[in-house]
Amino acid sequence: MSTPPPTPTVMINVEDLHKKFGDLEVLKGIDAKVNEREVVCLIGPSGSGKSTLLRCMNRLEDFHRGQVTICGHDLTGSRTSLHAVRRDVGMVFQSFNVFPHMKVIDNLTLAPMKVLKISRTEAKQRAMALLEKVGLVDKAHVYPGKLSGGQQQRVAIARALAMEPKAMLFDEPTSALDPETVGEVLGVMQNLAEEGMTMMVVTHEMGFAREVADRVLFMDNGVVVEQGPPKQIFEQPQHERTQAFLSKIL
Amino acid sequence: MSTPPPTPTVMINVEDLHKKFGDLEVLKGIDAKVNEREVVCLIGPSGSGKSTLLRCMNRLEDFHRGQVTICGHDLTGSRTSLHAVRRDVGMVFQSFNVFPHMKVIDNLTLAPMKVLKISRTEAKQRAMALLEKVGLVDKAHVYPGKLSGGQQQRVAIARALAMEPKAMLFDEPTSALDPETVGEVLGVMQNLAEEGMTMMVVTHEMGFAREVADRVLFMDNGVVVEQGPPKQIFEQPQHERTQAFLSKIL
Amino acid sequence: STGSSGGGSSDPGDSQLNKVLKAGELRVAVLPDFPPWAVQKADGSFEGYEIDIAHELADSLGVKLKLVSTDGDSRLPMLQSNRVDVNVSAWTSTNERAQTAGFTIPYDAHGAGVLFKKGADITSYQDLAGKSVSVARGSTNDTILTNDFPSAKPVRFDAISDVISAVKTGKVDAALESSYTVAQAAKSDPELEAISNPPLDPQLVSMGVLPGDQVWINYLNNFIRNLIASGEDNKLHEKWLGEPLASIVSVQGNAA
Amino acid sequence: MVTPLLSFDFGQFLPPMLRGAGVTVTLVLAAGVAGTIIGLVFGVARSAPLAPIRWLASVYINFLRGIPILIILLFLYYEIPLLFPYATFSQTLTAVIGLSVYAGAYMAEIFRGSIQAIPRGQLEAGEALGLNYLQKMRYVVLPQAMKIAVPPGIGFLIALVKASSLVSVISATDLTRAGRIITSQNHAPLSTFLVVAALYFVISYPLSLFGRWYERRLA
Amino acid sequence: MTINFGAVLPYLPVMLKGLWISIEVTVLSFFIGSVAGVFVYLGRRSELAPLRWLAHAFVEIFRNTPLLVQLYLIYFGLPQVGINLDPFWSTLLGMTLNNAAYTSEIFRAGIESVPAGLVEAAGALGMRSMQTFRFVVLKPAVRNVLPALTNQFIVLFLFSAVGSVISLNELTSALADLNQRTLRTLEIFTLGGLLYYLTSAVIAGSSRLAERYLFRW
Ligand SMILES: Nc1ncnc2c1ncn2[C@@H]1O[C@H](COP(=O)(O)OP(=O)(O)OP(=O)(O)O)[C@@H](O)[C@H]1O
Ligand SMILES: Nc1ncnc2c1ncn2[C@@H]1O[C@H](COP(=O)(O)OP(=O)(O)OP(=O)(O)O)[C@@H](O)[C@H]1O
Ligand SMILES: [Mg+2]
Ligand SMILES: [Mg+2]
Repeated sequence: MSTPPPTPTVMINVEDLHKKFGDLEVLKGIDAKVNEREVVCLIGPSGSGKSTLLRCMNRLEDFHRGQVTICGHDLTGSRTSLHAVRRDVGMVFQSFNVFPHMKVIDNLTLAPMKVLKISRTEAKQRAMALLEKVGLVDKAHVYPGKLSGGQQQRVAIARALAMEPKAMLFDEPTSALDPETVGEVLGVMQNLAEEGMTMMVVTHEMGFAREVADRVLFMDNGVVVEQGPPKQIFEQPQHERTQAFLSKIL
Repeated sequence: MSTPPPTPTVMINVEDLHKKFGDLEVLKGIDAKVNEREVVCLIGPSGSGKSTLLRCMNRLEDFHRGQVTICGHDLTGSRTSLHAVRRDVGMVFQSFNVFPHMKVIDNLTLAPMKVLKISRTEAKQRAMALLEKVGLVDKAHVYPGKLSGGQQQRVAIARALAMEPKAMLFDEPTSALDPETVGEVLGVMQNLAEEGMTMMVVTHEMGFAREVADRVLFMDNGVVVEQGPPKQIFEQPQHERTQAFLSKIL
Repeated sequence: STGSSGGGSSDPGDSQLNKVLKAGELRVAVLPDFPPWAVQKADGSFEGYEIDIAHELADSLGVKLKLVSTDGDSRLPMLQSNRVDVNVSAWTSTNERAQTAGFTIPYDAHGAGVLFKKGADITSYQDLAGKSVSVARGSTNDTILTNDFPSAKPVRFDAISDVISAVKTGKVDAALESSYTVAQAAKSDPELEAISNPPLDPQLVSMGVLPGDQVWINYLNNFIRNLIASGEDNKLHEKWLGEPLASIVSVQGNAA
Repeated sequence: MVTPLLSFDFGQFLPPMLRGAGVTVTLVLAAGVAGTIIGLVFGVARSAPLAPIRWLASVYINFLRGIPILIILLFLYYEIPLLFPYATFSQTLTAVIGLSVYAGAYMAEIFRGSIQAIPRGQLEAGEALGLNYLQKMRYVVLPQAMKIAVPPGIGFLIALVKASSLVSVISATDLTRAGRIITSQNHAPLSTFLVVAALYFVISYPLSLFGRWYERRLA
Repeated sequence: MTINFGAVLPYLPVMLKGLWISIEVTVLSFFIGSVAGVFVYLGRRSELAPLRWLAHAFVEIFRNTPLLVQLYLIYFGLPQVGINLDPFWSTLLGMTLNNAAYTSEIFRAGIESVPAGLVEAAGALGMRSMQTFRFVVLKPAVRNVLPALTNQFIVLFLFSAVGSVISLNELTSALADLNQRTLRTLEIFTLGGLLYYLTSAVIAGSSRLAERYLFRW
């Protein structure tokens, strides 16, 4: 087939985003864009505002200046469509936040049943398919407390996917994991990227960023200092803050 | 000078060590030796028994078969000399375990005053010298809660050194740290190694093991599978379990 | 184990009398909330008819007086636990009680009266039948009510003030209490009325001690007889209760 | 018609009421201090390395927590003198002793909880430094546990203020009994007990406020 | 006086009858009061300031005054405003209000102990706040507060003894009556104490069992 690649649709668009906690300005005018099917990694030192930026993208955090559009929803201003936004945007946290009192399968069916109002049977089918995908079919009827960190995080990813989101946000999904289970989670994420999910990933795993990301954003002190393809950012960082950061971490 | 190197004194000697938790045999006959001024790194998958081995070495954990001698103390059998053992062997934990209700300086002077019965003035002098060494003189009168993870771990190291131990045990001292502060702690440990401290280090930091260790032990499933100089272990691992482990983690 | 100090002994050396004289102090249990017999005042001291009698008793022995507050439930335990030497606490000396406590001859007597809200159809004691009636838990009125009016429903309180409050607030149809208390309550509140019939079952009020200490009881009996014969008891009774001593009591002084 | 139920003669009855309140405050302070000491001993004993000590402490704690304070007071006041004639204490002293052993059991449970809340790593670090059991307790665990114990401890102290109202069963003249004695004279239980309730509130509320302030400061 | 438990054993049925009333009033006030406690808790978190304030005042008043005094006011005081309750209902009302104040605080602690991350995760899944509360917060919160609730239940049970003062014929009242009748204070109160203790122990034991079987995660 020889159709030319379509002009990319912008899935996430952030313009001049400002965010304060009390007097502390944490985001100082962020511009960022993620196209459909694109994987963007966000790196930067601790406290630079990476989590805050991500949380503004599905309005877990309010912001007071600037514009955010995500999956066609305009987050600026009133709170009316929050519900719809959350349905279209999946999120995975550093601390897995799986629901400890529900079996794995129930973790995956809860939101589809209660939010999307699909039937229990359908929700279960969907859940089993996803557990297959993340390699946890045999753990469907186990409580999360019995799982390793890596397994819990894969449950959390599957749970987010069960809502069939159009984009996924990841906030350091592997930094609370044992070194040995990091790989299994990154593997799941890589598959997801290959299937064409739009993803924004805060991470310290430079290997993953290098291999999977289409673009890398380096943030420091509330601003995006530099961005570009991973090869460029890791091998020829332009800005001295980027250089300093990378020299410490690699 | 041309004196020949003295025959090495064995500082830590473990022979046929067995340890059970209930019915679960966690250590299945360990033999290990650390010479004076030697740095040995212990690596291996999670649950292989690394922490347990380390904890048996200063009898934080009882064992039921085998022999352990450390700094001239025989740990086998009765508990009589425990006190003396603890004085001669310093230990640093993954979760720093600094005492949160005491200023940094008091963390460092408590045990020397109460256990070694040295005077407050002397304990303070010793503490300040150690803080100098770990680069935290200006934090002497701060509570640990105000320190970063890396700083807290340096305090924990200094606290152990304040007892002037003859050997130090480290159990994953950097794995609870932000990637950025790992370096400062490894730096302190490297200095210590260069000054000739006898050290046994459980770690996932292969860079450190490669550079600082005299010898690397690989443990799996309660036995020491393989040991040797870092170069050999990392570049030509003999055993397939070692190979599998290293391929995952590097 | 035995806790009694009397135990039937009549050796004067073992008697509470001797102990009081030796200690130079007489410990008397009194009620803090039974005016005008006895009441604790704002400053913590006591006053009332029985308090005056306690003072007379201590004077007769030539010792200091120590008053200890008690309540209806605690009169015997107070003696058993050796906290007091004698009760002067409006203690009615029924035969039933005399099987476990030692009683003197009576120094006072009063009957029970009935208190009710104006308009209630109570004109005689028999009208208590079938009604809810408040009494002080364990008091003689409690016993009267249980034994003589089996169809009445007893509602028991620890404190006499609560017995009266229960009538005022309509919790019960009537209260059975000392005729004097009942009359006072009716006087202080125009909504209330006391039965006009003569008091029911005059009850003899005695000092109470541990059973078996005959030496001590002898002394107290003697003291009471003298108190009556000298007219002092009557004088105190009129001072505090506004009426003379019942003849059933005063006759004992004549006999002496 | 003035209904006597709603009148309260402050001039006449406030002084005895305040004296009762004074007794209540004294009881709570004394039993609070003694109960904290008893609680500390038993709370530490409850987590001692020797099983018989742990067992003894838990018998004390569980038994006293299982029966009403009313029964404890009656037992101490009337029965102990029968069994041990020399232990015949006054009403106030008996009230203090009764409230203290009661408070001791509850405080012990609070201390036990706070001791358990201290991360195991703290103990191990102390152990690795060569501190013995008592030194670990004294310098590492208790200072941290005490801090955690303050909010529940304050909560219990408030409960103790209220439990102290039951000492009237052994005729100790605390605030509640003062109220009852006064109602025997003014026959006005409603107003009298409103004043009693207000005084209890005045005693106890500052404790609540302190507890809340402390909790906020900890967080 | 010789200790003789044989002499008081015949009265055991009377005590058990009293104990039954104690249990009745405790169980009722605990359950009604706990439901009320949920509403008081919701009041404390309400967006309406007056409601918040009211709920707060309610908690403080009941936390800071003794049950004994509350019962006096309910039993002898409420008739003043035309509400005349018998001893059982008065005790029930007093204990219910008391329990509501205490459990609202317990619920607060329990709900705050549920990690904020779980609430956020539910929010990120598009769940509304009532759904989040119902499906994500409630169960872990209940598990966290079960020991405190059990404790409160026992405390409530022991404090039902205070009902005797307003002539409720529960266990303590039965003990006092028997004491007057027999004057065998030691035996009566020892036996009564034992009944209280055994009941408390049964409550504590069943709670531990319930914990083990209800929350298996
Ligand atoms: N809820 C909050 N209230 C006040 N300050 C906050 C809050 N959340 C974050 N901050 C502050 O905002 C700044 C940015 O925090 P953020 O968590 O976004 O950083 P980050 O880049 O994600 O760091 P890390 O790599 O440690 O997760 C920090 O200084 C942090 O202390
Ligand atoms: N106190 C204990 N009681 C029961 N089992 C224990 C205890 N401590 C450790 N174990 C078990 O012993 C085995 C070895 O544990 P150990 O902590 O020594 O492993 P490790 O190699 O240090 O692992 P990691 O890298 O995760 O720290 C594990 O299976 C663990 O579950
Ligand atoms: Mg972050
Ligand atoms: Mg380990």
